[in-house]
Amino acid sequence: MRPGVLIFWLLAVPMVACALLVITSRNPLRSALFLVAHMLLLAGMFLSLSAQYVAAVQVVVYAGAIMVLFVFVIMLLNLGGAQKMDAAGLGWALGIAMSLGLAALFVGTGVWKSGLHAGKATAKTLAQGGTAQAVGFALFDPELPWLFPFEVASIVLLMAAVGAIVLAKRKL
Amino acid sequence: MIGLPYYLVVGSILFGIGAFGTVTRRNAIAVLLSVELMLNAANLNFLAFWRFLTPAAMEPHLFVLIGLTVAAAEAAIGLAIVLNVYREYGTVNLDQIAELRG
Amino acid sequence: MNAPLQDLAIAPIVWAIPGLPLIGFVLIMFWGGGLVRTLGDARGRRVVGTLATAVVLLSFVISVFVLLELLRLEPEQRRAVASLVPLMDRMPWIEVGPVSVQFLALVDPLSVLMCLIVTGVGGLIHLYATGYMSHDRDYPRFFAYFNLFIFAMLVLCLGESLLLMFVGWEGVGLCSYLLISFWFDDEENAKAGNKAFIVNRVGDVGFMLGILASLAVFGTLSFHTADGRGILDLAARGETLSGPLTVATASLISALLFLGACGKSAQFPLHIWLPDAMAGPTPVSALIHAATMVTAGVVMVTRMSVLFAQAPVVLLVVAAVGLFTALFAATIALTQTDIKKVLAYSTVSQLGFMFLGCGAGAFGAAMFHVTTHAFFKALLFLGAGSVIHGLSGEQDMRRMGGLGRYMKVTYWTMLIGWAAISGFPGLAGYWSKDAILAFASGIPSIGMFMYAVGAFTAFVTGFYMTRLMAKTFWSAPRLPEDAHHPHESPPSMLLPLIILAALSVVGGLIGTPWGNAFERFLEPVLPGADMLHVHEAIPHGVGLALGALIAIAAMAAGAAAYRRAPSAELLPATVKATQPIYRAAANLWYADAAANAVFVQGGGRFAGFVARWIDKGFVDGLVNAVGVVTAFLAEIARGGQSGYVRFYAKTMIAGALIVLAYALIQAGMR
Amino acid sequence: MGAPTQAIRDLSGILPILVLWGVALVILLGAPLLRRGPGSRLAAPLGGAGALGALLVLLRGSSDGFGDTLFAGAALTDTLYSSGAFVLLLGGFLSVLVAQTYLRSRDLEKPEYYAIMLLSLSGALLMMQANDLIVLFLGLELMSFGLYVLAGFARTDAKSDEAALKYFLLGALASALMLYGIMLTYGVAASTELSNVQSAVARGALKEPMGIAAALLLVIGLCFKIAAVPFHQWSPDVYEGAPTSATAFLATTAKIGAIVAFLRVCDTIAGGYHTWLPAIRAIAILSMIVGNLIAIAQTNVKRMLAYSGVAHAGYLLVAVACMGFRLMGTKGTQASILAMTGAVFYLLAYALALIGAFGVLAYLSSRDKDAQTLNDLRGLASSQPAVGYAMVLFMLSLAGIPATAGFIGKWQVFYAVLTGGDVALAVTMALTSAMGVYYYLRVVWYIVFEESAAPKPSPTGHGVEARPRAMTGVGAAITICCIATIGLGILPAAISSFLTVVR
Repeated sequence: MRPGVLIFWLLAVPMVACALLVITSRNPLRSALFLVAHMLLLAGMFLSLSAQYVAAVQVVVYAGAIMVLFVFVIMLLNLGGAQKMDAAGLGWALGIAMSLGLAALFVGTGVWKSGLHAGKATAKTLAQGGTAQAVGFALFDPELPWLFPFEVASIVLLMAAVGAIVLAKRKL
Repeated sequence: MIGLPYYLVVGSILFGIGAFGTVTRRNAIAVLLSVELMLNAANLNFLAFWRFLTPAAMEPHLFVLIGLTVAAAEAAIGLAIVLNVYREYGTVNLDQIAELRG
Repeated sequence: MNAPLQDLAIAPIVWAIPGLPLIGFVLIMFWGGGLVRTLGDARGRRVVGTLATAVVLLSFVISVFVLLELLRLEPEQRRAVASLVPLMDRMPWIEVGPVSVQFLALVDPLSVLMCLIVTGVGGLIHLYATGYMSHDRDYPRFFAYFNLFIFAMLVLCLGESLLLMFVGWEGVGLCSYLLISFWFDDEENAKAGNKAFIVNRVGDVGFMLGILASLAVFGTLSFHTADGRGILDLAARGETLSGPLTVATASLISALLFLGACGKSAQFPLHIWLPDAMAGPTPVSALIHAATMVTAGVVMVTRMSVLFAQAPVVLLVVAAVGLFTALFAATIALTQTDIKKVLAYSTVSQLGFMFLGCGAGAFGAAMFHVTTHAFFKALLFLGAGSVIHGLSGEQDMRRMGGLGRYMKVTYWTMLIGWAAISGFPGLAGYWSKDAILAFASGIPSIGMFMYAVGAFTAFVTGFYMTRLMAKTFWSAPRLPEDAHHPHESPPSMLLPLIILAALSVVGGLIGTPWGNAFERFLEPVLPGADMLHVHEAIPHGVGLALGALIAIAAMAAGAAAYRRAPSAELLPATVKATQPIYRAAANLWYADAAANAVFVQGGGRFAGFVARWIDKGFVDGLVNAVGVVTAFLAEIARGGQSGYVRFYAKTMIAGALIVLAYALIQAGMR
Repeated sequence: MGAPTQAIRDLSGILPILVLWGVALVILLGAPLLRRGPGSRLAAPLGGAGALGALLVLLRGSSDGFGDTLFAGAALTDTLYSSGAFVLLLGGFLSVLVAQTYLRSRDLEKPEYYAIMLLSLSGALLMMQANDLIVLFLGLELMSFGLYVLAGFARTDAKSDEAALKYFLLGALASALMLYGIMLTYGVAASTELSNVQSAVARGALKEPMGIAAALLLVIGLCFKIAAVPFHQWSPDVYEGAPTSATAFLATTAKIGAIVAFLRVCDTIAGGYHTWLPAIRAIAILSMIVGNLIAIAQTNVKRMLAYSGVAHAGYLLVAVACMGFRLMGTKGTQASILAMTGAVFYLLAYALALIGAFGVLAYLSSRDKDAQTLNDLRGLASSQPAVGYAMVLFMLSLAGIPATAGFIGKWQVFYAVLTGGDVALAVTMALTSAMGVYYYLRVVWYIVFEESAAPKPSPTGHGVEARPRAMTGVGAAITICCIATIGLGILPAAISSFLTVVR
C-alpha cells in the first residue's frame, strides 16, 4: 500500500468512528469530546489534501474555540452525567433508514460523477496551494470576488456576538 | 490511489451520521453537535473538490473559512438560545420542550 | 353585433351611477355613527336613512338619463364605454403583460337595463328599509353595507371586462355575507352562513376559471374594444386569439361560467344556500336574494350569450338545470311554513325559469323575466316583511291568518304580487313567463316536453302562492294569545309596496308578444339570428291562452283547497275581497278534488319527500359533509404538528429524501 | 478607469446595505445611552431611520450602473434586486413601527432589537444581491441569525424561548442541507458564481446525478425559509411563540428575501428545469393544500396566519415554477418575466397585509395581555371600529378579494403561470385560494358579528379603557398598510415603476 492510501484509511476510519460516537454517546460531554477528536482527525485529512492553512484554522477555531464553548455550556448546565438513552424503536429505525438513504444518495451521486479525473494538481500547486500566503492573496485580491464575502462574514460574527449577548446576559 | 470518490463517500457518510443525530437525539446540544458534523462533511468535500478538480482556484479554502465562521456564529447563538430555554424549562430535552403545537 | 363603440355625450357622468352609492357608503361608514350620536337618535337615523336612499335614487335618475341618451341612437349603435373614474378618460387598473384592464363601464342596453332595475328597485327597498330597520341598533352600519351592495352590484352590471365584473361579483358576495349575518347571534345561523359560503365558493371558482379560460383563449378580458378585438367581438365572429373558435372551446368556457352562474343564482344543486340566507333582515332578502344579486348569474350568461350560443350542449344543460330547479324548488315551496322560506324557494324556482329561457336561447325573454321578477318578488318580500313587522317578528305562517283586516295596504299589494307571480293574465309575470315557455317549446326534439314540465311548474307556482296567501290572510287568525296586536306598517314601508304593485301590474306591457319593445331594445347585445335559431313551437295565441288558463286554474285550485282548512265564517272581510275567485273555484269542483288528490295528499307527500330527503338529506348533507370532512382533514393534518422538534426534523429529512430520490430516479429513467 | 472608481462603484451598489450596517453600528455603540432614560425614546426612531434611509438610498441610486456585477462578481444590482429590496425595506420600516409600540407595551424594548433587525435586513438584501451562491448563503445566515434572536427576544417567556430553539435547530439543519448543495454545485460547475453555474447547466451539469442533487438541495434550503410543505413545520410554532412584532418581521423578511433569491437561483438553473420543476410544482401544490387546510382548524390568529403563510408560500412557488419556463419559447420567457414582477408585487401585498394584521394584534396587546386568539378580536368592529375594519381589510387582501392589493398580486401570478401554459398549477391555485377565503372570513366574522367579550364602551362613545400608552408607531403602521392595500388594489400602476422587473 502506498503511504497516501494508508494515511487516508488511518484518518478516515477513526474519523467516522468518532462521528458515530458523537451521536450515540449518552453523555453530551462525551459527545462533545468525541467531536473534538473528530475535528482533529478532520484537520489531519485537510492536511493530507494539502490544505495546510485551513487545517490549522480547523484546529484552532473549531476544535479549539467552538468546542470549548460547547463544553463550557454543557458543564454550566450540569449536563455532564449520562442521560437516558435516546429514543429507540420506531424512531430509531426511521432515523437510520433516512440517514442511510440520504448518505446512499450522496454516495451514489459522488461515485457516479463522470469525469472525476484526479491528477490535475501538480506537485507545485499542491505545495503552494493551501498555504496561508496563497489563501491570503486569494482573499484580498480585488480581481477576485472574495473580499466582499469576507467582510460580510465579520458582520455575521458581529450579529452572533450581539445576539448571544442579548439573549444570554441576565441584566443588560 | 485514493481519488475524489473516496472523499466524497466519507463526506456523505459524515453527513448521514449528522442527519441521523438531528432526527434522533433528544438533547438540544447533541442536535447542535450533529449539525456541526453535517457542516464538516460539506467542508471536507469542498477541499476534496479543490484538490482533485480545481487545484488552481482558491475558492474552496475560502468557502471552508466562511463555513467555519458561520458555524462559530451558529454555535454562539444556538448555545445562547439553549441557555434561555434551560432557564425557563429546566431541561434541554427536546421532548419536554413542546408546548407549542397544533 | 359588431358595431363600433360610440361616444356618448353623457359618458362623463356615468361614473356617478356606481359612484354615488360608494360615496354614500363611505360617508355612512365613517360618519354615520357619529351623526347618530351628535344629532340624537331619531334625527340622526333619519339623516342616515335619507342619505342612503337619496344616493341610490339619484343613481336611478342618472341611469334614466343614460337610457334616454342611448335611445337616441340607432339600435345597433347603442354601445359605448365610459370611464368609471371621474375626470379621467380611462384609468388603467391592472396591466400585466399585454393584458390591460381599465376602470371602464360598458354602456349598452343590457347594462343600462340592469342599472335601472338595481337603482330603481334598490332605491325603493332602501326607502322601505328606513322604516323596517328603524329600531335596529346598528342602523348606520346596515345602510352602509346596503349602499356598498348597490355599488358592487352596479360594478357587476356595468363592468367593461370580465375582471371588473368579477370585482362586482365578489363584492356582492361579500355584502351578502355581511348582510345575511347582520342579525346573527346564534350557532344555527352561523352554520347557515358557512353553507352559503361553501356553496358560493364553488360557483366563484367556476367563474374564476372561466375568466382564466377566456383570457387564455381570447387574450383579453374586455367585452368590446375599439378595434373589435374584445371577447364578444371575437366570439361573434367565431374567432379566437389564434384561429377559429371551436365548439369545444366555447363549451368549456361557457360551462365554467355557467357553474359560476349556478352558484350565484342558486341553481340545483348549488341552490341550498339561498333559503338559509333568509335569516337576514327582510329588506336584504328582497334586495339581494330576490331582486338583484341572485339574478347576476342570468345577467352574466346573457352578457356572454354570444359564446353560449356557440355551445349547443351547454345551452341544453342550462335549460335542463333551469327547468329541473324550477320544478324542484316549486314543489319544496309547497311544504314550507316559514313565509320567507316559501318566497325563497319561489325565487329559486323563478330563477330556474330564467335559466330555462337562457337555455332555450331566449336571452331576451330571460332578461324580461329578470325585470318583472324584480318587481313582483321584491313586492312579495317587502309585503312579507310588512307582515312580519306588523307581527313583531313572527315568520311562521301557522301562526298568522286573517291579517288583511289589520293591514289593508299590505294585503292588497300582496294580492297583486300573488296574481303577478302566478301569471294572472295581463300582469307582469304573465307576459314574461309565457315568453320563456313559448321559446322553451322550440328547443329541438324535447321542446314540447320542456313546455309541459314548465307549464306544470307554473301551475305549482300559482298553487303554492295561493297557499301562502290563504295561510297568511284568508284563514282564521291563529295568532298566539300573548302576541302583540297586529298593526299596519309606516308609510315609508307602504309607499314602495304601492309603487312595486303598480309596476307588477303594468311592467309586463313593455314585452307583450305583439309589440315587444323590450326584446328589440336588448337585441343588440344578443346573438343574431344567424348564430342561434330560436323559435316558438307554440303559436302566440295558444301559448297565452294556455298560460292564462293554467294560472287561473292554479289560483282557483289553491283557493278551493285551502278554503277547507279554516272554517269559512271566520273570514268575513277577506273572503269578500276574493269572492270572485272563490266562486270560480267552487264552480270548478273537479279542480278542487284533483288538486286535493294530487297536491294535498299524494303530491304533498311527494313534495315532503323531496324536501326532506333530496334537498335536506342529500344536497344539504353533501355540503355539510364537505365542511365536516374538511374540518376532519384539517384536524388530522394538524395532528402532524406535534410540537416535537425531532419529528419536524424527520419530516424535513424525509421530504428532502423523497424530493432527491424522485428527481434522481426520474433522471435515471430518462 | 482606475481602481478607486471601481471601488466607489462597488460600494455605491451596496449602499442600502452600508446604510443598514452604519445605523446598526450607531445603535449598538450608543446602546448605553439608548437603553434607559430620555434616550430610550430614540432607539425606535433610529431603527426606523435606518430602514427608511436605506429605502431612500435605494430609490435615489437606481438606474446608475444597473445590471453590473459588483466586487468582481460577488454581488450584482438589477431590477429584480431593486424591486425586491423596495418591498423588503418598506416591510422592515413598517415592522419597526409595529415593534416600537409592541415592545414598549410588553416591556421588552432594548435598542439591540432594532440593530438586529437592521442587520437581518441587510442579510436579506445580500441574498437578493448575491451573484454567488456563497454570498447567498452568507446573506441567508446573516438574516436567519437575526430572526432566531428576535424570535427568542422575550427571554422570560417560555414560549418565545421554545420558538427560538425550534426555529434555530431546524434552521441549522436546513442550512446544512443548503451548504451541502452549494458544495455539490461547486463539484459540478467548478464555481459557485451564478453565471458560471448557468453555463455549466447549459453544458449539461443537471444531467449528472450530482448536479441534480445540488439543485434540489438548494431548492430545499430555500423552501425551508419560505415555509413550504414539508419544510414548514417550524413556522406555526415560531409564529405563535415569537413576540408579535418579531413574528411580523420574520414572516415578511424571510419570505421576501428567500423568494427573490429563489427566483434568481431557479432562473439560473432554468436550463435543467426538468430536474427541479416537478419538485417545485409538487411542493407548491402541497403547500397550497396543506396550508389552507390546517389554517381552517386554528383558533389562534398567529398560528392561522402561519398556516396561511404556508399557503402563500405555495402561491409564490407557483411564480418560482414559472422560472422553469424561461427556455420554452417566447411564451415561456414572457411567463418567467411576468412571474418575477408578479411575485414581487405579491410579496408587497402580502407584507402590507401581514404586517398590518400583526400590527392590529400588537395594537390590542398590553403589558398583561398578549392578543393572539380569535376571541381577542371579538366584536372589534363595534368596540374599536377603525382597527376592526382595518383588520377586515387585511384579511380580505390576504384572501385575494378584488379591489385589494392581494387580488392584484394573485392575478399577476395567475396570469404568468397561465402564460407559461401550466394549467394544473393555475387551477390548483384558484381552487385553494377559494378554500382559503373561509378562514379569513372567519376572522371577519369574529370582528364584525360576534359580541365583544370586553365590557361595551359607554354610549357616549368613549371607551372604558383609556390606555395612556402612545400608539403612534403601530397606529402609523396600520394606517400605512391600510392605505397602501386599498390604493394598490385600485391603482397598482402607481407603484409599477419601482416594481417592474426588466430583463
